[in-house]
Amino acid sequence: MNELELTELVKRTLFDVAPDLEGEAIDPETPFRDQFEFDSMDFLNFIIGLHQATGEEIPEADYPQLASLKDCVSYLKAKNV
Amino acid sequence: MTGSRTLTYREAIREALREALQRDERVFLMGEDVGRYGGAYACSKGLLEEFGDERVRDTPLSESGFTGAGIGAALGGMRPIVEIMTVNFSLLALDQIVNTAATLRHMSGGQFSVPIVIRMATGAGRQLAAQHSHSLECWFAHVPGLRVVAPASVADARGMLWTALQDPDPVIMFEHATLYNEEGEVAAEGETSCDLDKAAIRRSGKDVSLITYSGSLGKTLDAAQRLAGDGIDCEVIDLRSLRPLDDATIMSSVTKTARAVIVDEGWRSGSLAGEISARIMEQAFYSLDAPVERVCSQEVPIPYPSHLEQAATPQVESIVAAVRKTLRT
Amino acid sequence: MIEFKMPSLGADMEQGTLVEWLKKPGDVIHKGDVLAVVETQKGAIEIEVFSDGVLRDCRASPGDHVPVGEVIAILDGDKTSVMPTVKPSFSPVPSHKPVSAERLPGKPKITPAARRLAQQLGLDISNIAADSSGVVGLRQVQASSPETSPAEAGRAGIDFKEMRKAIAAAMARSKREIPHYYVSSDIDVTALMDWLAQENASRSVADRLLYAVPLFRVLARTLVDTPELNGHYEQDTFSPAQTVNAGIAIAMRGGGLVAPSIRDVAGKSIDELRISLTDLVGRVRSGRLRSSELSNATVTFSNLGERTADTLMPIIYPPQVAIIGCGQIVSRPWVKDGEIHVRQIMSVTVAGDHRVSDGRSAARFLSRLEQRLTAPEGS
Amino acid sequence: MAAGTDTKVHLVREHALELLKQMILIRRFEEKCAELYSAEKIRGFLHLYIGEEANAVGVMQALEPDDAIVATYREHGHALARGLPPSEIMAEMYGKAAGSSRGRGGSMHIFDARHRFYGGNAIVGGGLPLAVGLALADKMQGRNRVTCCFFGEGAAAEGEFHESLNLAALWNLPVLFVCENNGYAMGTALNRSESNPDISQHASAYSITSEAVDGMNVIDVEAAARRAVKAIRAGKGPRFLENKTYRFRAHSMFDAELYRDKVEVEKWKKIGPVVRFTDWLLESGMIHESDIDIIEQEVARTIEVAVVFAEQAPWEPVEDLTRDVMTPPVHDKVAS
Repeated sequence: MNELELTELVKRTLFDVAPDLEGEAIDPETPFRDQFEFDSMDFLNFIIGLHQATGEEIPEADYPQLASLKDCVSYLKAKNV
Repeated sequence: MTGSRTLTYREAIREALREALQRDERVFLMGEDVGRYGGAYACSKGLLEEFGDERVRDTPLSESGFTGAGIGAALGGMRPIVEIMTVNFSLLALDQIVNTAATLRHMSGGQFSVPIVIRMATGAGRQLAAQHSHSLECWFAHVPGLRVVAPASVADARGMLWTALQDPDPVIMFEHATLYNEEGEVAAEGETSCDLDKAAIRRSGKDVSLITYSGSLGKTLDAAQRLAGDGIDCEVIDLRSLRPLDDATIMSSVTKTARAVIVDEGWRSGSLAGEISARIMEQAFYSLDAPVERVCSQEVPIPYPSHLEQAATPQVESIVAAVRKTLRT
Repeated sequence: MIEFKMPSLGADMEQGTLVEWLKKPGDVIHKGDVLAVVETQKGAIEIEVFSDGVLRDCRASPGDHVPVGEVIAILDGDKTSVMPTVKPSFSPVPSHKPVSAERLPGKPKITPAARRLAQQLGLDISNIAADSSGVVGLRQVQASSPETSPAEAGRAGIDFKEMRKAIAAAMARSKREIPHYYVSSDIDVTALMDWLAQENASRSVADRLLYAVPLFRVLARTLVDTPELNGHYEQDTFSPAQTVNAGIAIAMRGGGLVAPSIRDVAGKSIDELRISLTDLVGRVRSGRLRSSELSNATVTFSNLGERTADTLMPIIYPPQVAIIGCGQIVSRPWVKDGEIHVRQIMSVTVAGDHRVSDGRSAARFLSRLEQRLTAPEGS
Repeated sequence: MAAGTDTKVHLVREHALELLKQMILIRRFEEKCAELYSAEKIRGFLHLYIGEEANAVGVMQALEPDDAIVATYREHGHALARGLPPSEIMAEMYGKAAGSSRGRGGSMHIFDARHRFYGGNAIVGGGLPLAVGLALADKMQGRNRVTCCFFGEGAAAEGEFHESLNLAALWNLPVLFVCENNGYAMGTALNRSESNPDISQHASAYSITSEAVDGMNVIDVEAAARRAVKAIRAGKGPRFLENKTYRFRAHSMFDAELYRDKVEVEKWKKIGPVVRFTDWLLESGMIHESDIDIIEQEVARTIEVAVVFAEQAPWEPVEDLTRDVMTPPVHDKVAS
């Protein structure tokens, strides 16, 4: 997938977890937790969503590399999803 | 997509058949006039000359016979592609498909599986009258033990066959008769497998979910286009798989739009549209802002004259009317 | 003069490619003669002419793609009697006329989505005007509550204004009636967190555990041994509960808190608890809680979670008699066997109802909790 | 119309002209259909009977108006030979409401209750069980009638062929099975689809008396049909005719005929039913060139009238789309 498609996929997974966020703009740089209320349950559901969409088995150690939208896209790109 | 080519639906099917015959020597094509005649829809023209009459087998007009034989060959270790010229003639082979192909694995306690692909043309639209215009996908989608797919795009026509052949269970593939001349984009050589389980969002939108498959996709996209002019933003879902149905994609769309119109060329009563409507009621009831609408064929044997055949089958106008009904505008 | 057109040779033939002419201008033509060969998807097909005459002019040349009906040759001769086609016009047959099964004539027709939204907004459906077709839909409900934007209104299951009032009332009553005492201690949860990391490494993403799951399970099992912290106090009598039905305090986006309960937390396996917790949080977010979940809690756990605050002095939800507050987990210097180590520390506070228990029961609970947490057998 | 009551054909001049006229009517009618299909007046599928005319015309001579006919999608010849009005057949090909099936069936589905013409059937072999049933009903109600079932040799590969022959023989039913063996089932030659291409032998498997007939010779066909029908009317059970014939045109309009070569087609055209019968009658002096001219003019007029009738006939209104899906409730009439 190219970067545009990856960004779209991450956003769609994010909105699945938090449908009410759909309207708001998402800053790619700042971590999700700092932009909007996103607790550990939301984050786990988000990771599960990414796993289902891409089939990637994301180890807990990698969680810090998925803190923001930009991080997620480059993480998935590195895994050539 | 990385580099793509334009093919007709018919060429895509022929390429898929050739690829399957080349890549797996267990694969063989069997059906009425698939060899010397080149296929009723010219999808297998040239294959007899290339692969010989052992692997491209013309059959007598014995649908039950050769379909059952295909099932037997699959049991015996082959990977047959049986072409039943149209769904209209599949009625003669229903017993073999339902009582043997679909049932054997479960009934034998998991000992046997039937890795067969049965392809057939389907649908009305060419004034061939009642006996040659049936749309009975829902009969097959009703039967546990079968996987049923309906490639509507040229890319799916190119990609689905190889994936279906890898499936250890019977796959029924419906090709709508009006699609063979359609042109479309196909990935460059090599990429041929595709996901048989997922529906595809052919047009995303937020106001109404249009759920359809196979030959009705074109008309549904036209309807969405016409409605866009009036500021109505339709989402168009191409089911691709009729069994199993991709509930997740359907429900996530309907919960977003709160309205659903199902376009299905089958007759209304006992149709696939009926099943999908029931599932929406069961899984997304609280999101519905209007009753689910169904645009199906009128309950009549499809007549020969063009104006009656048009009136009997789903058209762009009837889809647009149904969408407006859900919006109460 | 006769126009010879590209004939239709099949039900779905739209065009043909001229391969070769078999007659040349000037040739005499008889009815049934083959004029040319055309290539179609089915192969090359000979086209015959249906009238006698002389071929005057060929309008298409070999290789041309000619649509059906287009003129490809001109002949001199007697005209055949084929008249132009009259295409019938048709009006779409009205689609299936549904029998309108009106349940109660006169009662307004309200769509499920509208009914749900109205409930979320705390609006009385009966005074919302229907649209022109006599139906109350989403648009009508949204239109009649200007101050809540549709996005926010449609979200939490519980109506915000109502909920604020409910929390205020319960807290005020709790403060008024329940003589709270507080006992807290810092607990080394490193062993728990190590166990969790190792457990999650072997689990696929979808089955991963949050630390709250094993934590709540240990809290519940420890409460089984300190029954005076788990039950209801009504009409001046305390009735201890048979099982630990823990209310889980869950914050909602956009403010507000609710503590629906999970039944018999102590009896559940790790995975049963994981699934219940995920399901509960999901339903809080989508506003689909069951009334029973809001009333049958026998104790409440309030877990602040990461990057929040160290200690929490929670208020008991009446008629419960205790609430356990867990602060964030922080790395701290910690003396263990006479040496300083960096350990992960969580502050746990028990708020108890002095009418039912006292500091000693809370302290006993906390020391048993510490034992379990420092040697978690992953039970 | 039948000039001979028992099995021999009394070839008097009047009967010869009648046979020739019917064959020429079919030939010209089919040629006109080909032209109308190219002009997109006739749509869908079109299967022409050119080259096989002798079979329908010959067999019909042995049947009574009260007998029943079950045919296939290549049925225009049978309908015309049976006496269905050419104008109604042409209107049906156009899809007009004045057609034999009110325009709903088209070329492959012509029905006419007045002539007990139980239609074309687009499913190969689909007509055989139907014919057996019609004969069963006649036998159970003590009516001495014959049901004649036409089909192509392709049907011999269908299960229904074997099941029907067995039932007809088992219950000794008054059925005349007429297999028009034109050598090709759509695009597959007989020797590539039948282990035993001798179709008449298939009937002997069910001990049904069968006869192979030269399907290009209308007199032979008529004689064989008379013999078979005489036995059936005498209660001796079903009979089977295998008429060896040939279709001069493609299977249907959209067929590049990759499966046979032009030389073979030309060879059969030389012994075609019309040209052979005409030459024989002229040589025997029974008819003269002028007789042929008269027939051609009459046939041309009949066809022209049929085309004008079809052109001007109205389309069925869309409002009637679902009429006659079910039989309207009888009490409807009583109540109103």
